[in-house]
Amino acid sequence: MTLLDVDAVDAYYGESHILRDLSMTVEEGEICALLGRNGAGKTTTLRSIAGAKPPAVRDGSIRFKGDDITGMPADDVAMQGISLVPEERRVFANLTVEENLQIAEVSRNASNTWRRHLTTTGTSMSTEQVYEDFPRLRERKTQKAGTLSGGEQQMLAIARALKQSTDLLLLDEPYEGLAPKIVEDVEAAIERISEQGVTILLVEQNAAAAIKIADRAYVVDQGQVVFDGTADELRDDDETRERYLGV
Amino acid sequence: MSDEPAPASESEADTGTVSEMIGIWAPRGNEVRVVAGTAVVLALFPFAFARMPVVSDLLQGYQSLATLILIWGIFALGFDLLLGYTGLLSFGHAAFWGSAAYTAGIFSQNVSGSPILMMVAGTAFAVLLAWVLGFLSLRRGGIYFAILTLAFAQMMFYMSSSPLAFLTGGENGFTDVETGELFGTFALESDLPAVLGTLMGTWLYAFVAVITLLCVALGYRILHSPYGMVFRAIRENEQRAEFVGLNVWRYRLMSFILSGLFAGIAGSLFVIHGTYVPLASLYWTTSGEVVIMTVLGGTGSLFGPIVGAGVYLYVENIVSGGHPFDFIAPFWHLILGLVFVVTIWVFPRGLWGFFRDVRDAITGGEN
Amino acid sequence: MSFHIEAITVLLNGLQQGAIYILLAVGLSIILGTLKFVNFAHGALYLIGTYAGLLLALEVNLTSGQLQEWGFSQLGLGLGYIPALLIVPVVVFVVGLAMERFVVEPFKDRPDTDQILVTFGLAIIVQELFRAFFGSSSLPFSQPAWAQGPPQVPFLTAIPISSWRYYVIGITAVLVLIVYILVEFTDFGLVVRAGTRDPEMVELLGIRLSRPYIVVFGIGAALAGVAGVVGGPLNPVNPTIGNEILVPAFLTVVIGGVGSIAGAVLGGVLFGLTQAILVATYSAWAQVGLYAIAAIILLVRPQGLLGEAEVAP
Amino acid sequence: SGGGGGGGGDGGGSEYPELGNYPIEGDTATLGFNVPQSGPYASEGEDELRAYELAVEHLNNGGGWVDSQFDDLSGDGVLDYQIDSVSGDTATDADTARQSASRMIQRDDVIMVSGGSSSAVAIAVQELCQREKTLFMACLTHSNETTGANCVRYGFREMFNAYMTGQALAPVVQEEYGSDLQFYQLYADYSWGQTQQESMNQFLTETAGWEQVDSVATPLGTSDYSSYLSEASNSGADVLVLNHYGLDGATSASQAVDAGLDEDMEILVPLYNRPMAEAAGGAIEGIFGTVAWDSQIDNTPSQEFLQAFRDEYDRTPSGPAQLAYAQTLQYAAAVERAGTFYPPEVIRQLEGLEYDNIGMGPETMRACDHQAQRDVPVVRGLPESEQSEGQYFEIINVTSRDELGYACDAGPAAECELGEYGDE
Amino acid sequence: MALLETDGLVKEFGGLVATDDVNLSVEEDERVSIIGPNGAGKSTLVNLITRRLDPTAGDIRFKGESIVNRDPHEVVQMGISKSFQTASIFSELTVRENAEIAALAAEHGSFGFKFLEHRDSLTEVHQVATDTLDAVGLLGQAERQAAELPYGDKRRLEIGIALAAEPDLLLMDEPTAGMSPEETEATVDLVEEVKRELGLTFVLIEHDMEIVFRVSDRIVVLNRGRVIAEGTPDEIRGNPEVQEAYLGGVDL
Ligand SMILES: Nc1ncnc2c1ncn2[C@@H]1O[C@H](COP(=O)(O)OP(=O)(O)OP(=O)(O)O)[C@@H](O)[C@H]1O
Ligand SMILES: Nc1ncnc2c1ncn2[C@@H]1O[C@H](COP(=O)(O)OP(=O)(O)OP(=O)(O)O)[C@@H](O)[C@H]1O
Ligand SMILES: [Mg+2]
Ligand SMILES: [Mg+2]
Repeated sequence: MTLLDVDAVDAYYGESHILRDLSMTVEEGEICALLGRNGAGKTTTLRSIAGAKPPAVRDGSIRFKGDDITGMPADDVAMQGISLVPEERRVFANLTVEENLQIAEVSRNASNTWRRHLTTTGTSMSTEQVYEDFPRLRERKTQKAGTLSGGEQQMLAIARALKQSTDLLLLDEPYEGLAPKIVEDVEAAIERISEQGVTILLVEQNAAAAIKIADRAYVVDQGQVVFDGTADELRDDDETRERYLGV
Repeated sequence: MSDEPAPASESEADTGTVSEMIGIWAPRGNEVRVVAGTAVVLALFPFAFARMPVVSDLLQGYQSLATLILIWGIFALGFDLLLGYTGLLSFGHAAFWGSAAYTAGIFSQNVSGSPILMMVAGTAFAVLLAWVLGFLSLRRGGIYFAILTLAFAQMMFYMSSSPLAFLTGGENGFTDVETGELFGTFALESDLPAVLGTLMGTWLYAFVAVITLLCVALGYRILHSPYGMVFRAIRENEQRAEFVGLNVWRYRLMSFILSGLFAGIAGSLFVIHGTYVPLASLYWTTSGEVVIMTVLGGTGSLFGPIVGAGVYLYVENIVSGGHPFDFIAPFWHLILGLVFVVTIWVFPRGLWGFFRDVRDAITGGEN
Repeated sequence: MSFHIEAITVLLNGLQQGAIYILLAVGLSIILGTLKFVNFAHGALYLIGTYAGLLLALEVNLTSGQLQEWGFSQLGLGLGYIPALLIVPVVVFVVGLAMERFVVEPFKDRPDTDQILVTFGLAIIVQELFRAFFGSSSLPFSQPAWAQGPPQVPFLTAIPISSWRYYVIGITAVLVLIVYILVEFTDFGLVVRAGTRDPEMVELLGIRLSRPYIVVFGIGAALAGVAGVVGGPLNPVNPTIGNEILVPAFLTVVIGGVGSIAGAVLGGVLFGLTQAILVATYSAWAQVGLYAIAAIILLVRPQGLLGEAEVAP
Repeated sequence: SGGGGGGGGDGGGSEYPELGNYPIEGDTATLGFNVPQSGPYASEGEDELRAYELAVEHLNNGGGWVDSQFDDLSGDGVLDYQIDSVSGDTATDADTARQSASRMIQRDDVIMVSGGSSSAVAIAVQELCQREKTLFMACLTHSNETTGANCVRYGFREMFNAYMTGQALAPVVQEEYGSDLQFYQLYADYSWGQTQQESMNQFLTETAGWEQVDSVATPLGTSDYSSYLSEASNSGADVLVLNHYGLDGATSASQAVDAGLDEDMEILVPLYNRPMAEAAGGAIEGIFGTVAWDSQIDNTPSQEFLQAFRDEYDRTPSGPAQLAYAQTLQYAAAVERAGTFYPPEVIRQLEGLEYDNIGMGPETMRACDHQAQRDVPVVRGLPESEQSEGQYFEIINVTSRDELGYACDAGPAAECELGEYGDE
Repeated sequence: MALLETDGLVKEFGGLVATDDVNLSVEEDERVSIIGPNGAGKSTLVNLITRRLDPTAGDIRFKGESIVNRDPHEVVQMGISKSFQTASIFSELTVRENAEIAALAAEHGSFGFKFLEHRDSLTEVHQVATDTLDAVGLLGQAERQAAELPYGDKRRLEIGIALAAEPDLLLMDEPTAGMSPEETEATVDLVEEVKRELGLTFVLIEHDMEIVFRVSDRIVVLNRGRVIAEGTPDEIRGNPEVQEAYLGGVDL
């Protein structure tokens, strides 16, 4: 079943036209990769889906579980079951690891949900589960997130997203700046999450790493989809890889 | 160029020949037009405001208010150099206005009543003070700067209210001002000869108008010197300005001192005009007034603040005085507050900006 | 009189004066820290608190102003002080909510000079409205009879400080503690602290940040309101009190460090004590000394006593 | 119709040269009333304005003292001129007051300015009036300097000063509280407070035989006096003198009472005014002080004024209202006697004037410093329950002018130099 | 003599050592690239050199002179210019004014009492500004407000400002980040051209390996604040430690 349907979206930063008529879909349960070079528009796509502004979506529609979420504020989108792990991780440096995790839970408090139309059905992990999946975080529970290493911060950012009621996890370059060994840990974590039934849209510049775990892939260039197919097809399509991914 | 030590290029200007000096002073661009236009307006203003049949009846103006408007106009013009161009909001400019006023007053009592010397004394003190206070408060921008300047000015207020009362007259204000004659010959209160008298009224007005004209010319020059550009650059992107090799801190200090200079000129004129220094001239409400005037008229423009000063003083002195505004007179403060807020909200560029927008709309943006 | 009584008197006076500053500064500071909004109209909230308190607690004779001209020579509910203390924070909280919605929201993304200017204008408007309605003369707002004179407790009777001032210190301590706990140990505080650093990320987690923000503003406003009720009977009550108290309150925030509750408390205590000590020693220099100390602190530690240094981006 | 003035109807428009706003154009003479209409003393200013308007009304149409006390006045204008008035707002701020006065003088061509409610304002405005050669009839101003160091030829003061307050209060409080007491003073740290404090010290020491423990300055406009009051309380003195004017006085007195100081100490507030009493409420109960005038003063002029004011406004006039009314009529009468509005002549009429028609007994407007030599009412604050609109004090004593004052070369007058008439 | 030298440079943030004993030297006329994973300390190094950050220990010498006690603007005056990671321009000024500001600082020092001199009389400043705008291809848009420029042109202007300061050493922190491939291409060409014409030395920080390997004479690899390798592009390509730490097995 189609979980996310991005249909002919045009997005702008101010007057610069970034996404041009971009369409893509994500099926329930899969790991879908969104690839492209530096500045191709991958982050912009994720931000448009998550409702973060800027960019401004001026045309086209984004549907999630059949509901139109185009132009919906970011906090509402998140409550529909879409979690974004943004570039550069964005953990709250002044809060402890524990508090960083707890804040994701706060979104379910009555003070936050009161008089909002919400339809989350997604799974959300308990803190205990999260610590089991990321034992390093348990060790660092009372440490301020700002003092964590890059890999630990990435773990924390993913863990935090999982503690939301997530149906669709948007990951923006989760391997960026991570040592290869830690990249493997994160990879394993993503696969584990996927097995638990969370749909994943993974953005990467590093095509090789993404293809390794993805079921399907899109390649964007200058805000347009230039390839659409399974991971295997992309692996075999040397021309696309060379032209748009520089590999 | 850049491998030469910086001071070398600075000293070039200092050792410039006479012809270079003249070159510097030669008017350029629109300068002549702006100054001449200002001169005409200044010459006609008191007549239209206080004496011209019909018009003055409508306006209900009077001579000394015309003078006062110019004086505050100079103050606001200088304030705008700081707020409108460098982007620094000071809540302590009363310190310069007030201290210049006290200095000029005390100077007149003890040294000389010559209006020009009084002005020099008052302005010199204000500039010195601006240098010291600027040095101390310019470490941070935004709210910190606003609060620091406010704190220093309040400190000066309390200084002159009690510990220095023997000098300043404390709450009574400084009443011993002894203004002499202009150039030793012309009594400031007496009327100008012939048609000039009809147009401009007193020597005092003429004196203030000439100073105002000089201030406008100076302001125009500053804005069209490298400073104007640098100030705007600093306001917009301080860090970048630093990284093209500009000494941001010194430029800021300079804009602070320059605006202190204008405040000092205005404060001195205020004493010459009023022969009295109220203690409130150092109080933070005086700083607040110049903020309101500047913003009302329009920040980031040369004439906006002067217009703002005019509007403010008009409301304060004429609307508040009843007839023909009896209806709203008691609420003039409230009205000013409302106008002020509406201006910030709807016309962030002030009345002057609004006029220009209207003009542009009519002329289709030409000119 | 013995030196220690005098010392304790000075200390208590300092604390009490500091308490009013603290109530205002804590509100200003959390608003500045979280919403990044510079509220020069905070004094207006204090003003509203004072008048609301006065009119709830007592019945006053109006001697000037429009209301009196319209025939309200006596105004007020006369409910007494305790009800006023309970109702005023609620009233001012609501005023704060409205202000957040209609003033702060539209100016959130404008430069802080614009925020200062618009709230400065607003402060004038509020002051002038009060002037128009209630007149500019001071209204009598006496301390409640049960809080006049020194408390009838052994030892304290010897100290010439009215009980009301002890209550002020007590109320302030309790309220600041509550706010501190709220911010440091609750989910609400968690969101607020996170939002201080990265508001967009908080929203990406599904949290409607405008809700905690408006509450923060409301709490700040309510604290100012409380300061108004408890401070009202200690000072003359007229329309200018709001703007007059704004200056020291802001100084307190800035010397304490923006965004820091502990800083605001420290700043307020320091301010109050400095004032009390200077009055007891070199009284003519008390005001000058106050501002001088503020200036010195800011020159030595521009981020304030407990403020965090600005991190270069 | 300028002909009216030129026709000699004014008793000599052509006799005198132009000076200030003389000669008057047209057939209406305008008076400028410069009172606080906003700011802390607005209520007092409003009351003054009522009295001024009442005076103008009586000058033009008769009534009040015009009919009964001032023989020089006709009740049909002054010297064939109808009297008109403009008012201005001083906001109790010297600078605002000067701007307002200068507008009246320049634009509205007023021939006389009256007003006040604070010494700083009065001094600032009378200095301007001297320069503009326009008469200034001071209303409420109590500083020694108004007719001392800052006196001017064009200014006249009916109100007494701090010095006389000290003289009037000392014997009364000595009688009430006894001798051999120690007193502690707080005073507003500006010229009025300082001179008031000096005068109190002088007379409480000399006349009452008390001893000053300490005298402490408080900044003007202090809103919390608790620290100062604690110091005073801890000093062990028997009497606390609060030399604070108006609101500052209300504040310090209330706070003193709130802190329980009145239980161990007697409190004095040398100068009362109405806004202060209103703001202080019950705190002034039993506190001695002086006032300009009070409606309870039992003599014919006082009661006539009270009646006229009540008839017109249905309220009790304050002390400053009496001053305002008296000063306006005093000026008009002087014009009538001079036969011209020409200021130097009017001034000469007022200088040395002996009168007994404004409800304060026989008085002299002294020529050497333009200070009225008059009686001073000493009052005591009423408990809140007995206070009513316009009534806040009980009169204890009206100290005779014979026991007050100082010679022309003594006290504040020693520093007075009046300046020019303008026709020298 | 090396144009720029760092000597045992250390920068700590709290417990974190962002720059760890870095000894770098850049010869005149050399093109050096600094690469390394995110958080390796590249930007920190640049910030230390431009004096935006104070080093915890060590020395930085430019033209043989220590600059650790200088203010940022003095360092620029000495000839070190920097282009920013994001387009850092004066958006309310015109394009020409943007360039003029930089030229003014270069021609007239960091500060001058020239507030009575009309801008029109500063001919040499105009000339430098015009030349620079020409060089970065923005002369045609000189009178436009900088805010109106398309993003790519803003980045060009950003580089233009850095060039108008007439530097001897240009530090570029990710100059092509967020550019489209064509823009990247154009920027690289621009840099190369400027390099050829003005003969300036530059230090480039870049994640885009294609560019790095194309334009560098020498590459320095940072990881966790330390220099882990240094050499010609070819040497770096074959260095296994670099492969492991950064290139992550991507076949180049
Ligand atoms: N805030 C912004 N304002 C203007 N333009 C922007 C902004 N953010 C990004 N852009 C531009 O939008 C385009 C797409 O950027 P985006 O961040 O989506 O790329 P990306 O594919 O995520 O690249 P990367 O792999 O570098 O993260 C780029 O040309 C970039 O310069
Ligand atoms: N002001 C600061 N305070 C604390 N830590 C900082 C500060 N600036 C940088 N750091 C830390 O120093 C390390 C190096 O950062 P730096 O920005 O130099 O990396 P970089 O190599 O430029 O990375 P990127 O490629 O992502 O730009 C990082 O761990 C960063 O978090
Ligand atoms: Mg991206
Ligand atoms: Mg970097």
